[in-house]
Amino acid sequence: MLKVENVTKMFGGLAAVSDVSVEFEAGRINAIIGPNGAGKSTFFNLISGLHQPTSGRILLDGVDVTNLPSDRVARLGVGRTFQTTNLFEQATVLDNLIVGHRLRTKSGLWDVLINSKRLQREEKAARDKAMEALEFVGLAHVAGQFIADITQEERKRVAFALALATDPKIVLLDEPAAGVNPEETVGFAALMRKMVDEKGLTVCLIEHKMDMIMSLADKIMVLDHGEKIAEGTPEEVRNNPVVIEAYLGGDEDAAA
Amino acid sequence: MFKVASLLMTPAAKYLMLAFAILFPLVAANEYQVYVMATAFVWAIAVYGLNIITGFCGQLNLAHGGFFAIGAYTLGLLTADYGWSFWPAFLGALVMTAVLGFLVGIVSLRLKEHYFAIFTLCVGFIIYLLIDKWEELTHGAIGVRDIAAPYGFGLVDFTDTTPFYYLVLAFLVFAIWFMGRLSKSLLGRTFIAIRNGDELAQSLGINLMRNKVLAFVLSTTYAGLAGALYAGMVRFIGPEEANINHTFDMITYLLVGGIGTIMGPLLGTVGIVWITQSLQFLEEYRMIIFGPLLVLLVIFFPRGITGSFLTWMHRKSQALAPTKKRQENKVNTAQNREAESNA
Amino acid sequence: MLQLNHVDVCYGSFKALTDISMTVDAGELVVLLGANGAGKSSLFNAISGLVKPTAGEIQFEDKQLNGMKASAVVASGVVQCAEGRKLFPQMSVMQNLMMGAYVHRRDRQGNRKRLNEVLELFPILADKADEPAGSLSGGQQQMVAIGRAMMSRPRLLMLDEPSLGLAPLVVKQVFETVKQINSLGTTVLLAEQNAFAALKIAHRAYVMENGHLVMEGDRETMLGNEQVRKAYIGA
Amino acid sequence: GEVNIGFTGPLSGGAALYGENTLSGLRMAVAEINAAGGFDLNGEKTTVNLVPLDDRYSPAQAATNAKRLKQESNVSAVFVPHSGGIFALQDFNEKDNFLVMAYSSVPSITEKGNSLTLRIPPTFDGYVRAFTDYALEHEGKKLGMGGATHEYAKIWGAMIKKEWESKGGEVVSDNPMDYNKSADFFTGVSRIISESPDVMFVGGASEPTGLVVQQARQMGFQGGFIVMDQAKIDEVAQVAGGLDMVEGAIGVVPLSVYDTPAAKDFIKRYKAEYDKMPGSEAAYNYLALHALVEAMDATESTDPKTIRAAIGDALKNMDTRKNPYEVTEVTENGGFVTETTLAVVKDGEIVREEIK
Amino acid sequence: MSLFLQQIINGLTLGSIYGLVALGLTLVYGILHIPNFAHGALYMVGAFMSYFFMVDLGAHYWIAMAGSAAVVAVLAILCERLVFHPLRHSPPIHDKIAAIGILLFLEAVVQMFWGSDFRRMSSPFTGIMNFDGLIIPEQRLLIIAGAFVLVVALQLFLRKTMTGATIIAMAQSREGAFLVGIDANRVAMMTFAISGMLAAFAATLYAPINLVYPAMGHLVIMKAFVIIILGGMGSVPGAIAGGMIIGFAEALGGFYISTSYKDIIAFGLLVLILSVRPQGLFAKGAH
Ligand SMILES: Nc1ncnc2c1ncn2[C@@H]1O[C@H](COP(=O)(O)OP(=O)(O)OP(=O)(O)O)[C@@H](O)[C@H]1O
Ligand SMILES: Nc1ncnc2c1ncn2[C@@H]1O[C@H](COP(=O)(O)OP(=O)(O)OP(=O)(O)O)[C@@H](O)[C@H]1O
Ligand SMILES: [Mg+2]
Ligand SMILES: [Mg+2]
Repeated sequence: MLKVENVTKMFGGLAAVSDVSVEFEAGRINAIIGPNGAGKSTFFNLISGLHQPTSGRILLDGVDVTNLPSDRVARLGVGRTFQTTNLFEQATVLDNLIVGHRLRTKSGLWDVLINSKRLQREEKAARDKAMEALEFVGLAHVAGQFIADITQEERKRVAFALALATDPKIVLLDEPAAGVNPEETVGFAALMRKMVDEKGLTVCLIEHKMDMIMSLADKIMVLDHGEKIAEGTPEEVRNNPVVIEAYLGGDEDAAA
Repeated sequence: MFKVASLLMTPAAKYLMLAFAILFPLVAANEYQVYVMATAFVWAIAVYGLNIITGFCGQLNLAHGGFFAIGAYTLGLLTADYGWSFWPAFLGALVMTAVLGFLVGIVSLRLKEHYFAIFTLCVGFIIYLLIDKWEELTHGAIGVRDIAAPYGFGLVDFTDTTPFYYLVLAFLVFAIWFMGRLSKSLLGRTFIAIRNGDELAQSLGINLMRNKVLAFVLSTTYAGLAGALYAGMVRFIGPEEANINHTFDMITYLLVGGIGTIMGPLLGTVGIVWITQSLQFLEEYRMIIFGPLLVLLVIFFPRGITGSFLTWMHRKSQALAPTKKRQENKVNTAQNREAESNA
Repeated sequence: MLQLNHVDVCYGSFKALTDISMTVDAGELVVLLGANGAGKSSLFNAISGLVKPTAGEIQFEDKQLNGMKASAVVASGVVQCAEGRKLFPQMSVMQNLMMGAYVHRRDRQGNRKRLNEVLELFPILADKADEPAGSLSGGQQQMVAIGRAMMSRPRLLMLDEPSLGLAPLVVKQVFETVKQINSLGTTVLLAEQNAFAALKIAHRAYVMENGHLVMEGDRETMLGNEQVRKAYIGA
Repeated sequence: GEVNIGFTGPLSGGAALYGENTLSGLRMAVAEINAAGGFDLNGEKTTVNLVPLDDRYSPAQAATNAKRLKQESNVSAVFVPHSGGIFALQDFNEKDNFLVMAYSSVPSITEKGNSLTLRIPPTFDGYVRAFTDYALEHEGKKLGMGGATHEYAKIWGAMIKKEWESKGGEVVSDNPMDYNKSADFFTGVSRIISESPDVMFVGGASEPTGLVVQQARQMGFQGGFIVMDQAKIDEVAQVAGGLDMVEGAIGVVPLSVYDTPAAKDFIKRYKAEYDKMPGSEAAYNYLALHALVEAMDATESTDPKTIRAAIGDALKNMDTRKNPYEVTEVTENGGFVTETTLAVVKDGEIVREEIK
Repeated sequence: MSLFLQQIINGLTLGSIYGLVALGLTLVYGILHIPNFAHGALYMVGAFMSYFFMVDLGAHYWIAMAGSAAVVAVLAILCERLVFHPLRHSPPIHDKIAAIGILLFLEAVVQMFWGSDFRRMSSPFTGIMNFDGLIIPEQRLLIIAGAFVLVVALQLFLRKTMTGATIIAMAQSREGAFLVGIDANRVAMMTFAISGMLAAFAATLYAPINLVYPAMGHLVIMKAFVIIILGGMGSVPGAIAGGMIIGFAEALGGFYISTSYKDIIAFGLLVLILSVRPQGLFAKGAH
């Protein structure tokens, strides 16, 4: 599905991601963990085309997407959320979501001018898609509310829905459960499972919440100082001495 | 107060306003008032252009007045120096502003926020300097005279104020109609998405450059349209048409009316143009009042007439549904947070 | 030394802290436990004067902290070493440390002495003195942050998740340092998710949940408490 | 009764002082007429009401103002002190039926044949001829062009250049500068000086002209100056650092150097009223308004066409106290005819020279 | 050769003035992220205050300069307190508009008191030095020396004093500054005051070889913006280097290419450079 080969990203003299190779299989939940500043978000930015890697290759279903801009990557089926959610406060949830399907539509200025059939069709499609995504994340009931009026957790879900509206094959979720309480975290975990099970998506997520990761992920990659220090099933990672040393912490506070 | 305002915003009110605009020359006290209204409408068209790039797309374009001047000059020079008749020259002005808008757009839109604003400020100034200095083409400071007036194909005489008023009105209605359509369409939503956050927009598969350039070209074309109408109305233009103050004026109209709204540009422009006319007697004291007013406005009514009204409407609807779970948004709370630390 | 009475904090209409009352005595090392979003940072920021409590009062010795400006709070000896470090990235390590002494800028002698103490605590910083703080590793940055806070000569030092994102080795080191700082006479209030490590060096602890204080006790009681073990330490 | 007379000019912005000066002459004339109880219009005592509007030097705003003056105050004449505004008004003044009282020396104002335009000051082609003659004879053949870049100065400069070359002179450098906005004239002036001209053409507003002159002298320029009529030699000298600095300058005769009793009397009254030295814009507009009212009085009419036809006689019959420049004639195209004069700075003094 | 040297001196003079104005602009931007369009108006007010002290009150040049700096500093602080502070959380477009409001207001007030005509203010330094055909008026030398002294003084203040360092600290991390007990308001006010003072110094240094009039700030502020974009917004060395680049481009371009197009040179340079390097000449990251 997604294959990353020897990718390095330098910011000035700093190697934010250095020589990382990994492969994520379709229909799985893949997690990336690591200390703050390990390069997790940067790794996502590289995949989604927001940043261009300094060296290395990224293949999506065999297609080289290494140097594509992020809008092209999105069109190839990579959806994502950001660490900080940024939505249009003064508009309704639904209005925020409609644009999510824009990349699958073609109408331009001329269609607007003559109010073409195509435009009408595509606007309806976008609206339907938005509603569908909203239902999927369980927020159909807030469709008409303003973003400014919904809760933190609902915002996060809207961000999910926005990524889903792009019809992705793979979604990259950057700390989806940060700042939500434990109860809601469980909900998010369920949602991610549902994405894989019902939609057949591939999920990649970054999280610090270990209990969630350990129970959810099929595969975990651990980054530290930009380097991949381990990769494997939760079980393998949990018992990997290097990971314990660098991230999980030794003996007594292993589970913290 | 709000009763009146709320009437102003309903769709029916839009037709009422249109009816008023159509009847205006009949009820106006004299031709001068019609003339001023026509001037206001011309500016309003340009302000709608600014609304596209700045209100929807979120890029503060300070070269807007420059493009207005390019529209005016293209029409002026084509008719006065090259013997074109009005309507072909008018089309020429639109094409010219669109093409130049495209060229400026692809360079300037690579910059963001303040950099874009200041860059376009400089572009606007370069336009002014070129008009002022490139005498072989523009006559420099001497200006362009004997600009053709629009001809009415033997049906109407647009050199008269009232027919010209209707001509401008027709263009204005088209401009607003198109803006309304645009804002609700997928394309308009795309622009707004870019304003909200270009990284997010891009990750949704939106080609930033293409969309921003499109918005920019649209906005400069609006400016060119207004400029061409202006030249056909005043029929004498000079480099001062490109003065940066015109851009500042237009931003003020936009802000007062309500940035990013559909009716805001019109209300703001017409309102201020009339206020300016009636404050004539203040002469140099005008700015002593106007400057602080502008400051107070952005502090206390940051969303302009229309925006403040919409917020108020929204509050009211919230108040009607008290059971709704409410949580203040991050922006507000972040404000609160720093407000305290600075208190 | 520090006393909070019925403190509330709201962000807009969202209530982040509800009716918090607590005390910290001179010389104590008190730990504040709580999950993500429980309100630990909010509490610290309220004490530091970075957010204004909507109700209640905060008393430090004989001074009322609520209503004071953040700068005045630091000057009166309550210093926070915040989550995320908040260093001046392009300034050198030394400049960062010296900025910490801002409220005592007139007492050059004292600052020099203090600087030596801090460098003794973190010898590695002396080697890195002229490097921009932003270029340091996470652990070293955390040391700079703690060191900078120490330069403000706190009588009450508040540390907000100092172990966040650090490798265990460094975490251990940080906790040792905190303990040392405390034993040298500085009162410490420590917010942590790393409950076990924190409790091991603490005298007392409070537990927060959803903006409420739900539990209080000394180290032994806490370590022995079934609920705490389950929620914050793990099986 | 009362008749309204309109004015549109810069009363705010960069050119406000100029507008105010113009207006001061008009106000003075109106005050005098009304103090005498007005004038006789069809047997009715009629006073004059001056309606001034601000156009910030913008042609478009001038046009709007003129519409307003015509529609709301029914004026029969509008005074405009800038060529842009004049051109804008000429577009519709015949249709809307009002007189444009043009205060600008640009020749094309009257050349277009607008039947309701009166040009108040003389065109500058007379000056151009006289100045170049004098400079070629007394200073030398090499001219450096260092005039301003605004519209008016451009037209002036172009005529000077043409005249100079047609008389066998040589233009060694042509480097106009923006007098109103420039941060520094050093570069521009040194560029002109580097071609070692005998005479420099300078001129915009008096003060920046003074700076240009001063910097030219500082850089060692010894020759004379042809000073465009917008700048007044006395004011230029003040900025440049004394009349010594402007030795050899040729320009229009400042009102203060006019020795006629009419001019002296006007200066005295103006000073008493405004406590400053009047410039020519005040004096010219003062006399034009008097002439306008004189014509209304004589024809018993406020109709623009009638007034226009009678203005020549009005000027001739007018009390010389009201006519400081002693204008006595109007050309067919509507230009006031004034005797062209010329002043030169000689041995640190401004002297009036006869024109041959 | 001496003509060339002449232009070099002129470039230095212009560069010094532009640099000083740009410096104030860049300081404010660095801390508060406000592109202060009203900065040119402060510059203009600075010139008028000096004019007022010298011509109307008969003060000595230096006294007038100090007085003007003090007045403009207070004015700048008022702008910060009354306008920019309340707007600190508004969208970026709003503070730009407010700055325009301030600009219109200040110009109108000055015009009310002094009218719009050109005024002349002379300094005691009217002599002209002639080095073998190279002519340097004393005032121009004073400008260059004055700018040099001010820049050095500012650098010492920012680098060597704790108070100055708070400005840098705030620019790098607001929260960090709060945590060490820096009073944000104080720093903001201080920055505005310094920026106003630099503008007043620049105006007072420059006025004697120029004219004093309400529109005098327009072109200068435009160029200052060009400079800080070139030099990287918020960068002190960038502002000085940028000032010199524009000063020299103008002096040499104006002499060797065309005086009428000399202003276009500055702006054209910007367009050219940003087309190639969108991040400016000296900044490292993109924006
Ligand atoms: N645009 C950028 N320019 C320069 N440096 C950057 C940029 N983006 C990230 N970095 C640096 O790269 C490193 C990795 O950052 P990144 O955001 O990927 O970390 P992370 O693993 O996501 O951390 P966290 O868990 O805190 O989100 C950090 O040192 C960061 O400062
Ligand atoms: N500036 C703010 N605006 C709005 N809400 C905020 C703000 N800061 C914190 N919150 C909310 O207040 C609650 C408490 O947050 P706080 O940062 O105090 O928790 P915490 O215990 O420090 O968590 P963490 O372990 O993640 O640091 C959270 O729900 C958070 O989303
Ligand atoms: Mg991250
Ligand atoms: Mg926290």
